[in-house]
Amino acid sequence: MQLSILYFAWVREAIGNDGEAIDHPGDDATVADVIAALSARGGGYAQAFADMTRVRAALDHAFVPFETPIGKAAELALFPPVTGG
Amino acid sequence: MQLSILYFAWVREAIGNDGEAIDHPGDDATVADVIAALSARGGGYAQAFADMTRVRAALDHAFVPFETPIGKAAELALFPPVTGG
Amino acid sequence: MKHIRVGGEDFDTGTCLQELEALGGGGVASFTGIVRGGNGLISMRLDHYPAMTEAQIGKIVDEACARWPLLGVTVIHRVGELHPGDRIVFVGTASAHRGAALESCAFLIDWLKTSAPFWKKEHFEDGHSDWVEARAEDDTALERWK
Amino acid sequence: MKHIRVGGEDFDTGTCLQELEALGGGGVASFTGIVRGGNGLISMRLDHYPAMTEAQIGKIVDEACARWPLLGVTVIHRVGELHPGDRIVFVGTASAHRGAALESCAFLIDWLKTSAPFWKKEHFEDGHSDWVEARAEDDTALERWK
Repeated sequence: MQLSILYFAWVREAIGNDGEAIDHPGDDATVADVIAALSARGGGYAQAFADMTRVRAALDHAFVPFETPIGKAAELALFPPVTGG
Repeated sequence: MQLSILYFAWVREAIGNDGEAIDHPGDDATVADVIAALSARGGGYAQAFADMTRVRAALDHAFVPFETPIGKAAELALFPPVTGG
Repeated sequence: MKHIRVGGEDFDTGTCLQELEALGGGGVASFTGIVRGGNGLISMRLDHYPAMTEAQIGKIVDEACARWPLLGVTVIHRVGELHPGDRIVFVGTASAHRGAALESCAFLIDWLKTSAPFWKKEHFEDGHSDWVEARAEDDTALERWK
Repeated sequence: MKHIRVGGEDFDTGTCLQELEALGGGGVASFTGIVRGGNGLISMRLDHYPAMTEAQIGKIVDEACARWPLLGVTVIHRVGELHPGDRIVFVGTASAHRGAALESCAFLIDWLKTSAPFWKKEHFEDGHSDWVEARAEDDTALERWK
């Protein structure tokens, strides 16, 4: 089973990719765990997640705090604070 | 010298007149004095001014409290609280 | 831009908005008041005090411009006979920022309700008619701006 | 009436208002957000998260309908490339009473600013471009609705 990860705005630009599929980290893994694993790849990933106060997450299209378990979710999106309106 | 008096809404209907000119009551007379004199005429006048909490006044196109002296004003308007908008 | 109009004619709220949108600000707020039907209302007549009305609206608009950095204000108020669904009043404001536009728009309509010399008389199906009474909640609405 | 639209096309704010004015309410409030020029801004690109955007706006609209007695809500948000003077967003509300229309309109735009997945990137004359930073004052604006 896989987890789709989507990147938006400067998170996307830093990573150089709209998104990717990773092996599902398990129901108990948190959003923070996934981000830590991505960040450990270094380069643009490390840069994108260097300051987590500037990052937000949505799990299956709902905003969530980083400590939220991935559970059965299929899609995790990582992006900066929104600036619409 | 005369003072124009204008009536609006149900004040106008009670008095049966859009307005009238009266002899200027003098600079020191207040709006309340003028209303008392009108009210003393009885009939629709007494009815219009029976409950002064339901009446408002404007002197030369500015809202004023009843204790305001007429001064050099040329136009006094008497009407219910406004209900526009 | 300060645009004040009092008269019997209907107005196009889209055109009003477009004028405000063209002023270079980042936000335009508007409020449109409409005659509500129901309770057997057939029509409504709006009287006003012509010599005072535009002057008084002008004062209210000036007060809004003193309180918020506005690029434009439009106030249109109809008088005469109106029917359910008719527009009565339009207030539109343009500002660099949304807070100023939204707050000044609310301020203007609250003040118009309580400080501009208009009076409404309602006519009903059963033949009776009543002057609309001023509402205490309109005075309450005004308190927050003091 | 709940009307939500996210897309690249411009929209006619007059038509939006007319739809809301026709719902039988006594008050229609609106806010239009416009791309501000100045500071050498040439254009702006609005990105969003399509799978989430309309769902999230729908939640915000539902929340507004739960808080105020609304007859209609329209939210339109543009995405893609926009230029100074272009409309970005429209929020319109209709209610029996002005307070509900005005407050819910302010609520909706405050929430859209902070809770709908849009991101703006600004492009300037001198060639540089920047992602717009979220503003602390937008979070502050939200606090009053909590």
